[in-house]
Amino acid sequence: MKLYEYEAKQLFSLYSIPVPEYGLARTPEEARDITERLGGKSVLKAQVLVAGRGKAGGIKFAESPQEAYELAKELLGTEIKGEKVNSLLVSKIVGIDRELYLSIVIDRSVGAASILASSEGGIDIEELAAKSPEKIIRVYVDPLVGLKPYHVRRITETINLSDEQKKVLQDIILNLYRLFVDFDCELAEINPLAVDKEGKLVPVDAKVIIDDNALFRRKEFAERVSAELSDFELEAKKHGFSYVELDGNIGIIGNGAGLTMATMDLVKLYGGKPANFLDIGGGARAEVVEKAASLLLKHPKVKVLLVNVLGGITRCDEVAKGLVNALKTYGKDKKLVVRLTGTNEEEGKRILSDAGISAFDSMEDAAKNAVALVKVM
Amino acid sequence: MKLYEYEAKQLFSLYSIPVPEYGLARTPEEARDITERLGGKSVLKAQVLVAGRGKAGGIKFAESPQEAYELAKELLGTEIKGEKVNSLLVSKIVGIDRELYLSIVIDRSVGAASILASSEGGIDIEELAAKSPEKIIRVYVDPLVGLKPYHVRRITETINLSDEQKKVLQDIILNLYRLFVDFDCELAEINPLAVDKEGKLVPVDAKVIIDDNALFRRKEFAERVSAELSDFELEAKKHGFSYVELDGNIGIIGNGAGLTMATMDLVKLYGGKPANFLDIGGGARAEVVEKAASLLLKHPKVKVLLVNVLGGITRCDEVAKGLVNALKTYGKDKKLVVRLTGTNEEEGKRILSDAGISAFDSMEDAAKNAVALVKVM
Amino acid sequence: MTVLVDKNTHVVVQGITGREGSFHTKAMLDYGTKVVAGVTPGKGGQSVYGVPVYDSVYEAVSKHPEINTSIIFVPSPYAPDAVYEAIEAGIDVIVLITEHIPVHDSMRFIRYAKLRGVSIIGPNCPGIISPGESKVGIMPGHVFSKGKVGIVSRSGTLTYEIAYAITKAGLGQSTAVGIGGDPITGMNMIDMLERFREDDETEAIVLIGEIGGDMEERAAEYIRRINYEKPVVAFVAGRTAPPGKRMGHAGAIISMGTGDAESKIRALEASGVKVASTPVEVAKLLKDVLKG
Amino acid sequence: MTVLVDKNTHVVVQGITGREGSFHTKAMLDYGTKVVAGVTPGKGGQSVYGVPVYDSVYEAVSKHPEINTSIIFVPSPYAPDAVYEAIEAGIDVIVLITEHIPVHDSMRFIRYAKLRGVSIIGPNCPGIISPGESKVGIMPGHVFSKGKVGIVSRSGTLTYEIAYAITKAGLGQSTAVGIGGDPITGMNMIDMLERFREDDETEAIVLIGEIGGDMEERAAEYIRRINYEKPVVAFVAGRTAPPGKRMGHAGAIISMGTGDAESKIRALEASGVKVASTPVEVAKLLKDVLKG
Repeated sequence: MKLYEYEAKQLFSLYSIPVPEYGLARTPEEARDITERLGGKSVLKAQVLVAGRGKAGGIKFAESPQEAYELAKELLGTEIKGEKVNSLLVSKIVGIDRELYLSIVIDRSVGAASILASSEGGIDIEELAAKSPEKIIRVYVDPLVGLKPYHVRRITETINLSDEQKKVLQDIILNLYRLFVDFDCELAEINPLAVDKEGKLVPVDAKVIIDDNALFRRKEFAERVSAELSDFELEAKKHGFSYVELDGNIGIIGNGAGLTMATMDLVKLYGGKPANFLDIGGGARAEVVEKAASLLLKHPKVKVLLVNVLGGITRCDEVAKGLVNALKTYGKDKKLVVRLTGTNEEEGKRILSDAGISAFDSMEDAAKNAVALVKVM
Repeated sequence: MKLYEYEAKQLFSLYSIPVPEYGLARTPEEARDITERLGGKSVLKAQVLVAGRGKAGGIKFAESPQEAYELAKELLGTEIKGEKVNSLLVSKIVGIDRELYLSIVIDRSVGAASILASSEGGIDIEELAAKSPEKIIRVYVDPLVGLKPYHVRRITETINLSDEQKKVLQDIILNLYRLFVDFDCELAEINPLAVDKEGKLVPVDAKVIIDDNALFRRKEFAERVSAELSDFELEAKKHGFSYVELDGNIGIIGNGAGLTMATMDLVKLYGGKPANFLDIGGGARAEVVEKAASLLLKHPKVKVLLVNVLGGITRCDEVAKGLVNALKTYGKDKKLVVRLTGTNEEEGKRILSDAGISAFDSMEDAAKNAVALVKVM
Repeated sequence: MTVLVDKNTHVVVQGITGREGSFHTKAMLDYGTKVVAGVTPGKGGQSVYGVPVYDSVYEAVSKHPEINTSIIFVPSPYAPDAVYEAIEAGIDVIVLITEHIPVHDSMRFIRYAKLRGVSIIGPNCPGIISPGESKVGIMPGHVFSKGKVGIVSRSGTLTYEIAYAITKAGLGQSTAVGIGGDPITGMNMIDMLERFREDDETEAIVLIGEIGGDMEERAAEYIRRINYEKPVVAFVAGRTAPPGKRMGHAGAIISMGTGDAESKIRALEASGVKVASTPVEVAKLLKDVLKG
Repeated sequence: MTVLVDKNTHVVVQGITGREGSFHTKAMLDYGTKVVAGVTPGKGGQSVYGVPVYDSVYEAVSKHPEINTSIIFVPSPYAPDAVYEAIEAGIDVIVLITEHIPVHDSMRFIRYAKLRGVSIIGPNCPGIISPGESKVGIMPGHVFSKGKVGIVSRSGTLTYEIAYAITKAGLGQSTAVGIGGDPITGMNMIDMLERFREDDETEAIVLIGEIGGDMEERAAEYIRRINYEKPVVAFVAGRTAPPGKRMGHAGAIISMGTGDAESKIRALEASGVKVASTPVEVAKLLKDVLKG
């Protein structure tokens, strides 16, 4: 899960990485008061999780408490890239001289934490990596050894800073790494890490992503995850489905992530548009299948529901039962296309045909059929 | 360095290993008051570092505060195996039902921490290991992985305890291991780990030895080390010598621990008795050699001083200068026997012969000569 | 010869008394896999479908020194401990079925296993099967048949789908392995390509990839660099997956500008790998390359 | 062939600008050792007796890919970092001179080096010399001479003493290694016995032990168990050392009922090893065994 900037900055403070003074405002009044406290000027930053907040108008500078009030009034409650702005980080303005880049990320192919740094911060690091990879230093940390001073020196050596600044940067790297490990981060990023007019290193922005699988160790964040989901996502999560909303009109249910994606791909290949990704996982019982099918059948965007199950642990008869039950309640004006094969296939097909549904043996045929059905609706 | 029992128990408390309630008494009055506070009865344990305190009369049971006062008065200021008793640990008496053994130690040959446990505690573990090794369970912990639950289970499985007690033992092991690592221990031992009449696990004694080389990370203990040394040891330490007091009359100086020990051994082989072990280390200058020689020359037990230097980094001329200077001040009634060879040997021998000292080429000859000299004194 | 598991594979099931563990113990026994012991701490002395249960892997291995492989069904918070226990007990191949293990944990034990020379398949994987010899996993055995195609896949059911297509095409598999859907897995595609390269029974390889990471790109680069001798056919799932969203698997996400299906397909094709658009096409392409 | 260092040994000196580092760089150069680079963070660009200094081992190795060996003079609090840096940079043999490294630290990096296949000599050691080929250490070169005796020792000057006696007896050494006086060292006596066993140039071995631990007992057990083919002569220092006292070296202590000289001597003699009472006797015994 991605943390809000203010949460990330709280963690930074906890790990002795000093951030510019700030407060969190949920009302224009609070924005005004915080700005007052900060000396009369501030930068207001919309607390949203989507990327590209700045370009979308989510960052504003206030020259006075009153202006902070006005700007906060404008920003709060609006949507940035579809995400509602509920709060603003109201921060002291940093007089930026130079911008550096620093991040720690899990490197999937090496299987280790990778520290990335660059003298050129503030910009999109992926762009920089593509254009001028030589401007980025990258150091891997063996997870059995942890971060050692020599790793840190290899980074600070490459960045043009005074000895004093290098020491500060070393501390920031060490502390960021501790945070990264302690909080099971996938990413901990400071971009930009500003050098201000007085030569001090100041993290202007902060981005932290925590591994969802580790949230059982971080209950304080685990609870918040649910608050960010759409109603459909929330209901899917409650039943243990993997669910992703897409923008087409053919609902997709599969067992297994790869098979479900492949089903989506086939729909596209044959000219259709998937409405979602829904993986019921392995060994789902009839009730679970019913929940999954019901969820999509009552989804306004879904016109046809394509179910693709290859029974291994999952039993075809259970799947069939669940589908038939869902159809009874929600099937009025929706079409169902089923591909069913594998464990207890005969019994499953019998249950379906008793309910007037015929099942395909091949997923290619089923996908073609679903696409054809949408076209005639 | 070995910690006093009360220091070890303080660490135990810090690491959530509950010890019987206690206080530290430096006066009989304190012993009485603490016993009062503990409910009127207590066990008084002399705080000394030598082993075998119990058999030497260093542990007494008081049935009343007044008795605690009397016993404390008896114990304080006495010597146990040559070590003065400056304080007493006054502790609640544990009603012991069974005694277990638990320790974590650095295993030199495996190069890892080794956890030892036994259902038979209270006794000398070395004796048990020699007599009934099958009664001791030993588990190694890979330092790159650290202690894992499966290690702990392997220990608790072998000890006959209730499930509830096993859980407590698991926690004790986990916490003791954390202490062991955090404080750079060579040994952390609970012997006995009592099961009291209520079935609770209670560490009755606590022994912790910290790696001297790690004391720079534990300044709070580093300072205390000096306080425990004899005057000679203290002076040796000040100058950076390795020094060990022995009970003979031939003082030994060598460069390098192995060579110095071998010199001692030769003295013994030829019928003499070494008074000490003093290693000046590598590359010692004249002043250092002078300090080392002076220390032994003024030692009352030393009759003959045997110096054995094989010059590598150490220069023979520097050694010779140091010896001659020391002799000028302290050499009145002591004999000096020197073996000097290696770097700048010629110059060294010239300096010695100018002062009327002839040097041997072979350490065997020098040792024989030193022994012979003592015999005629 | 097959890859990683064969007739000589003797299995201990860690977490054997759990729902999944006992279910798949039966399924593996039915398939003919030599499951000789199980482990659940505190349940030593019981038995599951005739398989004796021990308190520790150490004990299981002491009693059954022929054990060389472990399959782990232990829930994610306890799974790392189970892995370290298996490594310490001298297991050679560990099949780690468990899903939802924190990546910092798997990073550590995977690194450790590598340094100790232990092969980990998974986490979050269906396991490995050498049809007719041994199945150490949760896949339905009947969709596989003995043959000459090696399969390495990041997916579960999609592997069964494609294996089934291959089986129906009359080709069969030497060994099929699901390396797992997590961002970091013990074995990667190159590891398996290397093993299939040296396996006499394998004449062609199927790579089943999906969005996320750059494992397919690296496999493509490897195939090109060493001029891989055996024909490779691929399928990549997730052409329609949007960036920034995790598609079921922890590792199936397009992020930081990498991991989309198109770039994987491009890389594979540039290395001479035939990439199928549908599962059925995989079997068709295999027939072509095996003829040629 | 010699053991661990030879004519092909190319050395980087970590901590080259320090007092010890620069002194011994000169001594090694004078001996003929190929010291090709030095490292001191922040002093890159300087040079020490003509040896270029770099900021990191990584940089030194990039500029001088022939480097395969490191000698470390870095003070104890920073030495573990230097070891990890050397391992990561791909060094094969690390000679760790530094004394007073906390044993928890050395335990970790020694274990790590073993798993990475890197040989560590030390800590707290004089280093290693193959007379006439390479000296990577702080020993006085002139007491050694080329010959057929391999020496493995826990001591420093005592090694020189015995090596000198061997030299004067006209025998000389193939390789002499001081494995270090700490409780836990990278290479132990068995490691070196194994290497000397496979070394054509070595015809007899001298073990120099001292009180503390049970390394000599284990070596004795090894010699007996595999019926070691080459003759072994030993010397053990510390027959007069009292229990519970550390004799100079961190590892030289009789504790927990183990580590006294007598039990080591008994174990060695029981394995057919001749144990000398004086350094000079070592050379005499060697002459006997080499004749026989």
